[in-house]
Amino acid sequence: MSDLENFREQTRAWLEANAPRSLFGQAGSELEGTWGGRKATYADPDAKVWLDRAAARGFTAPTWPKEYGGGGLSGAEAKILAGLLRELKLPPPLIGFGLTMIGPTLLRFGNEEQKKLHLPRICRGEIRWCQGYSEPGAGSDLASLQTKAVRDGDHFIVNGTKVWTSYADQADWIFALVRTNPAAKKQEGITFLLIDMDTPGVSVSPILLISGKSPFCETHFQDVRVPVANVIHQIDAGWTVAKALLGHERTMIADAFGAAGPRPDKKGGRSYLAELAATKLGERAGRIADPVFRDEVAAFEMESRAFAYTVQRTKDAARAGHQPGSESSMFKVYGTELNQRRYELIVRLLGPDALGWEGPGFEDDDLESTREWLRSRGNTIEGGTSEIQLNILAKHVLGLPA
Amino acid sequence: MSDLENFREQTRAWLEANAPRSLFGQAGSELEGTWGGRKATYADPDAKVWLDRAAARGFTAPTWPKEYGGGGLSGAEAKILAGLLRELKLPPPLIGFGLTMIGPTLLRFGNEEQKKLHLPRICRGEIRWCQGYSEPGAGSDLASLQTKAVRDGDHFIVNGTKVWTSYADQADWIFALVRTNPAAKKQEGITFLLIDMDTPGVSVSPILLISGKSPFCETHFQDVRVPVANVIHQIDAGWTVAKALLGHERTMIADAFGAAGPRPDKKGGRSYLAELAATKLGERAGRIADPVFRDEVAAFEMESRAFAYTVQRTKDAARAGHQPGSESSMFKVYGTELNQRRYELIVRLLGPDALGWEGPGFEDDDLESTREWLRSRGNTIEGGTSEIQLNILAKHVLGLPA
Amino acid sequence: MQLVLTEDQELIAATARDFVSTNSPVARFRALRDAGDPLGYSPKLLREMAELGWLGIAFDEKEGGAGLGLAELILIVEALGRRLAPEPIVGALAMGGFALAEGGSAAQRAAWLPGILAGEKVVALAHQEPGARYDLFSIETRAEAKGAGHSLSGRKSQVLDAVGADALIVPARTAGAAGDRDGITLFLVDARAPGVTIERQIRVDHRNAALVRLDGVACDAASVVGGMGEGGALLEREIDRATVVLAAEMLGGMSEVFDLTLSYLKTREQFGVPIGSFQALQHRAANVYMEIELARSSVMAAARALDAGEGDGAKLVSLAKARCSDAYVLAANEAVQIYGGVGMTDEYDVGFYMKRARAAELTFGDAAFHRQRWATLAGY
Amino acid sequence: MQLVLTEDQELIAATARDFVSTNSPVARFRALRDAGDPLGYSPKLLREMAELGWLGIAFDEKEGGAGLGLAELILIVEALGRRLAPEPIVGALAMGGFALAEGGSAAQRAAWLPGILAGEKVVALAHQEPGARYDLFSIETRAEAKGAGHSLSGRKSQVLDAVGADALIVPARTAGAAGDRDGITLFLVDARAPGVTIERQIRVDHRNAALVRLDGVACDAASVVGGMGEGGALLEREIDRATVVLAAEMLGGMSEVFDLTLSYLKTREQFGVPIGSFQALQHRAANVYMEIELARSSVMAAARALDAGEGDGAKLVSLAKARCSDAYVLAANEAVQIYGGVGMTDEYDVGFYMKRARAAELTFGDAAFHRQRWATLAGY
Repeated sequence: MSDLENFREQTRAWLEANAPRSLFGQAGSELEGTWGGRKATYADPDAKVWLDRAAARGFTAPTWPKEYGGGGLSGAEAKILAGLLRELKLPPPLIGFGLTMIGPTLLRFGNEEQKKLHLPRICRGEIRWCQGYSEPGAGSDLASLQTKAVRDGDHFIVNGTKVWTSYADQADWIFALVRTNPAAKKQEGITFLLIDMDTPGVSVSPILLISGKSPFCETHFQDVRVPVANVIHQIDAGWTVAKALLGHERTMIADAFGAAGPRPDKKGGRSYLAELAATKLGERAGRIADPVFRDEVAAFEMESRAFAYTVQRTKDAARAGHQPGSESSMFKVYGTELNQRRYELIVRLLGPDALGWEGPGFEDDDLESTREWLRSRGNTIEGGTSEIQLNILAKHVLGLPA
Repeated sequence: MSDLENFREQTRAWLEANAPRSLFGQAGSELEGTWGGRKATYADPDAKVWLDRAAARGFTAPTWPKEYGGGGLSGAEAKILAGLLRELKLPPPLIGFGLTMIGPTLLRFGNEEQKKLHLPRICRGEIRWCQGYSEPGAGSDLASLQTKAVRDGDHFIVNGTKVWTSYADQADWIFALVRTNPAAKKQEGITFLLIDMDTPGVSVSPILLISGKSPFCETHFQDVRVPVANVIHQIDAGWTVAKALLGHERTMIADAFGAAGPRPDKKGGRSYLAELAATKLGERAGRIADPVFRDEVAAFEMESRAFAYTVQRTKDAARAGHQPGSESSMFKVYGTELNQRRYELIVRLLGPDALGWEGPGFEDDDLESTREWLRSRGNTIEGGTSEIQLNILAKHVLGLPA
Repeated sequence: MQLVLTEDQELIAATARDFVSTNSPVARFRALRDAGDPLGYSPKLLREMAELGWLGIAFDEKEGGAGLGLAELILIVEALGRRLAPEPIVGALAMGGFALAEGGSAAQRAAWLPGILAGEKVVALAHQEPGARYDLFSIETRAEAKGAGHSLSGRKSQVLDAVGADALIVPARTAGAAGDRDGITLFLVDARAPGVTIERQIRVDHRNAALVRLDGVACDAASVVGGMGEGGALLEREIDRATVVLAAEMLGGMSEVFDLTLSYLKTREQFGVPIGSFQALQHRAANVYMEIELARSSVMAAARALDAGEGDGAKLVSLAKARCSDAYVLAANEAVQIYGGVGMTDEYDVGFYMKRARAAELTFGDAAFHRQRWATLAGY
Repeated sequence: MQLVLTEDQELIAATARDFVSTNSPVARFRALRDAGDPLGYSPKLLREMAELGWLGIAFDEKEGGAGLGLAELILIVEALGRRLAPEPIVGALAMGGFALAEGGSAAQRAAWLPGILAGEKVVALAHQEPGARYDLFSIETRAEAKGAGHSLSGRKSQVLDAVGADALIVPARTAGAAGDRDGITLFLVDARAPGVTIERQIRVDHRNAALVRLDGVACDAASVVGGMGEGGALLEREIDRATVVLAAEMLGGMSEVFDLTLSYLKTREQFGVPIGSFQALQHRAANVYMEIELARSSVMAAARALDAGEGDGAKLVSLAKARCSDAYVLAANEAVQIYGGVGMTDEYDVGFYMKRARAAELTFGDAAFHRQRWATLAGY
């Protein structure tokens, strides 16, 4: 038996012995995963058991070094672990921006003290993180941010406002970009700073969207004292850190739309849209009664399928060793616009039934579709607008001149 | 009886006495009008009679001063004359760029000798003119033109090539923009020059379009000697002349598309497109059998109608004394794109029947539609591209920053 | 048909714009929404509009109106649409009021029109039934003969301006089956009559709309509006007129949200320049501009055709509604995209326009519905 | 299904690109067009392609082919499409050749396939009739029983690669009426047989196509391809395969015309800068790029599905043809617009792509046709 096969057998045995019985088969269900943090509550106590046992084994961050609380696994071993979790339909023991965003950033840019301090607390789910990048005045032009951090001995005094800080109301720490040198060129006066949200002067207010409640918040800093030791990389060199993290974030978002955009038709059954159209518009001889909407449904389904094959083609090529290029911009712009078209089509299919907000006389599914339509309008803005993606495609993929 | 009523009666009597009988009722028929010029041939000798008599009366250029061969009519009188021609369905005695383009330019910018020399010959249909603006290297950026005119005593020596010179193969003189000062800023070294095409070194070759034959030509100048006296306005000040003429040309083109774009449905009958669709796709219960094409036909007809009302609105507003703004850019871009959509829709309606070029098995109407489809692709390029029009709208109508 | 405003019409339009700017900023609509106001509009402002002569502008002089037409009313409604004023113009004045003026008996007109024109009374037209989509004749509400009158039972959905209404005009079936044009009769029903239940529905646009239940509502013979069994044709005409009024409101909304977008393009800076200097956005803005121009021409043409009673009227109503539906949704979508993240927040007004664009699009038929109607009316 | 080229496939694609670049520049097609060449292609070049093994690549080894599939053939056809090579691949190899390989008797295969694979023989499939549009079963050509055989009479239009063909496969009706899938039989007819007239039709794309008249053409029993009356299903399968081949050619054409456009954007200057620096054009170019990427994925998927005999095959053929139709027309239209005036001249090549895009779009069904087919196949 090879080492990897050994690893698989041992891990399977460990999972079967240690993961709570109630969680087997639960992946992908309502339980979206455990975010951890100081404010965490566990509706299902087994979720906490699972987190603690997995963390102790290093399985919350399988590939991170053991000294920082990770599992120290090789890529191949981590793949086996992921495969086993899928196979047993076990939810991940821990999710969140600590694992996906600030953790990898610390591993690359943090100093030894920072790694020793923060990484184990992430692995154990003790601290929940959020991201503080965008500002009211800085959208696509992120580097124009204005939140100021003024040196005062061993501390910075931070003043300003961050927007679109997802789940900031539930987070314990925030990693933020702040301006430490207003005189420098705009990218060169920015510092990447870790801030404990319990520090006096930090406050959070939720953002209400046109679609209703959202995980987004505004996070305000008023004379917040942050130790200089919390700077990642170097003072005024935060843009380097931010760019690395931003690239990573955009790939994640693009992948999400690449994966989520088109759904395969049910085996032998109709797609969701086709079934919806048949229900709302009626059928004639097995066809959607309104041929014009039928045509629109087919057009949408076909483009979704072609898009799904394009995503697959990139993945197949990556597996075959071809380095992916800036295609992620294509997935972002096309995937998000497909999703918008999908919801625009759905509300037109629903007709007057799409006009409910709350109250009597509306179906829950229809109410949800309406909010998702409104929410989908943000897809082409968040994570890099379509316009920015098209600029990237034009310049970096097509080589058009600036 | 008022002076105008007098004028109407006298003019009517003169027309009935002098316009050849055979031409009454002919306006708008095959006979497109008489262009005149040294190379003119008159398939219908009455057309020549009509030209000569009208010219003698000043009716080829009714509002031009009598001293230059015009009719010296007031605006109100000219309107009456035009109304009478329409009423009697008489074709115009003379048409062409002499009357519409270089004549008005000479009246505004020409010196006395130039007016005395050229205008009467235009009025009498003796000289046919063409326009030499565009060049192979200068499209939307007209001012970058490279045709050189180098001073040699009382003459310029002209070298270069003009393209899109409509009917140059049948014209006697050309009004051209030439570069007289290569050192100046590009708009400032251009001169507006009249050139007799019989001068040695001028040659013309027709341009074959993707749709087939066309009135367009390339006009080449090789060491062509042109008297300095043929400069209009001043040396190096041709851009002023050109801009005035160009604005005039664009308005004409925009008006043409504004007028030609949508045609009203036949009274109580179907539109051309609807009838074509019903013929090619069949009917069911009085409807175009393919509901998706039916929807497309309706969408097109409706946008055409809305566009026609928009053109009418501008005209009604102008009659009510509201100065029209840069709307002509809207008419150009929208009208030409409607026309393209029209032909794209027609070829898709025709299906395989749209694929004929010549030879057996194709209908003449279908062959013509195919060529018109190809020709229509040029509509959004000629006379100022759609991109240029959209720039104009953004900047001059919407006030967006440069 | 003249597609230019007369001097009188210019004056009406300017007055309306001024009044609405002063008295009805979008903040007023927002406050009504935030307060969960049950009516969703201001009865006081409605009366002020009446005092300005707005409500009666398109009614006959003999009814106390100004004897003008839709060509004038749309100027006022456009101004209201610019600031999302939620007063009951489309659902009550243009649906209930016009139906009474055209189909009502002398007694009905005398009883109701003065109050409607004074902004004191509200009569809603409760035509839409659940699942009927845009089919006016898909009516299952039944009017069963009972003595000298009828008993009404059925269910109406998303009835515009029904909350707080004094009376409802209810199309019900006295013969035929759902989908038939014939056999529909309109009844004028007191909103407080036994068996009538009016329940507020919160729609995406937060306007006044209701679920109406009719359980054996007794109607006497005098309550019939128009001829027995002939309500289908009347309903179609009234919905056509109301559609033009709605289209005018949409024209106002799209014009305002486009103006907001232009301002933002000129002032918002990114990368050190106003975002309106980016050519891709310039071309898209020019495109929205052209679509709004076409929508405006269509609305003007439709109003004039209905005023003149021209045969083309129904086609032009469909033209106006189709163009306004597409143009308003486009203008609102582009506004949110160009505003970026803040456009997605409830705090900014552009989202209200996006919601109203959709609600208006899906009322009285969307663009696809009206393209089919145009084709049918055009004989293909 | 793997949507990535294997090393062998990469090699085939690279070889094809090189050969076509060297031996078939667009100037070659232009010269054939200008000369009014009756065939419109080069038989010599066709034989050279055969020597490279291209013609047999998707045929069974037992027929002398390479035993590979459409996944490989499309790589070659894409390269040919890039330079508008007019050799009879779609109309003869993919229509006539595939039909014989699948439906032909052992004797027919032995008689014809070696010549076809060697580029020495051309067999065209004459299915399309005037006015049939895209309906494969709208066949009125009649095959009347006559002795042991049949007598064929009818008219076929725009038959691809029929000029100079050695034989034609003619679908004709042995039963049923136009529109029926059943009752169609395929006959293999010598092009020089009495009663056969083949007349060159000049199409907008200047490829080889013909009007074919059949006047009492005598066919013996051995000339039937496939089963009697069962030609409908065979025809459908063969047209599906030919459609994927055509889509691959379209993919090549749109890729090349887009590359030409990109070059022009980078080099053509106006107002002192390359026009490719204008953001509005950049965004439009990015849009074309994305559509071509989707078209490519669709063509690859359809070829693999047919090779694997997957149930989804017919749907994916429709997907590929619909995407390629829209994307090629878009790419060609944008090319002409961006080239400006010169793009409208016969002298430049972009116009050829615009014409070919349209001809290919309107062959085997346009995007609208294939959307309807997709919906039907998807059960709605």
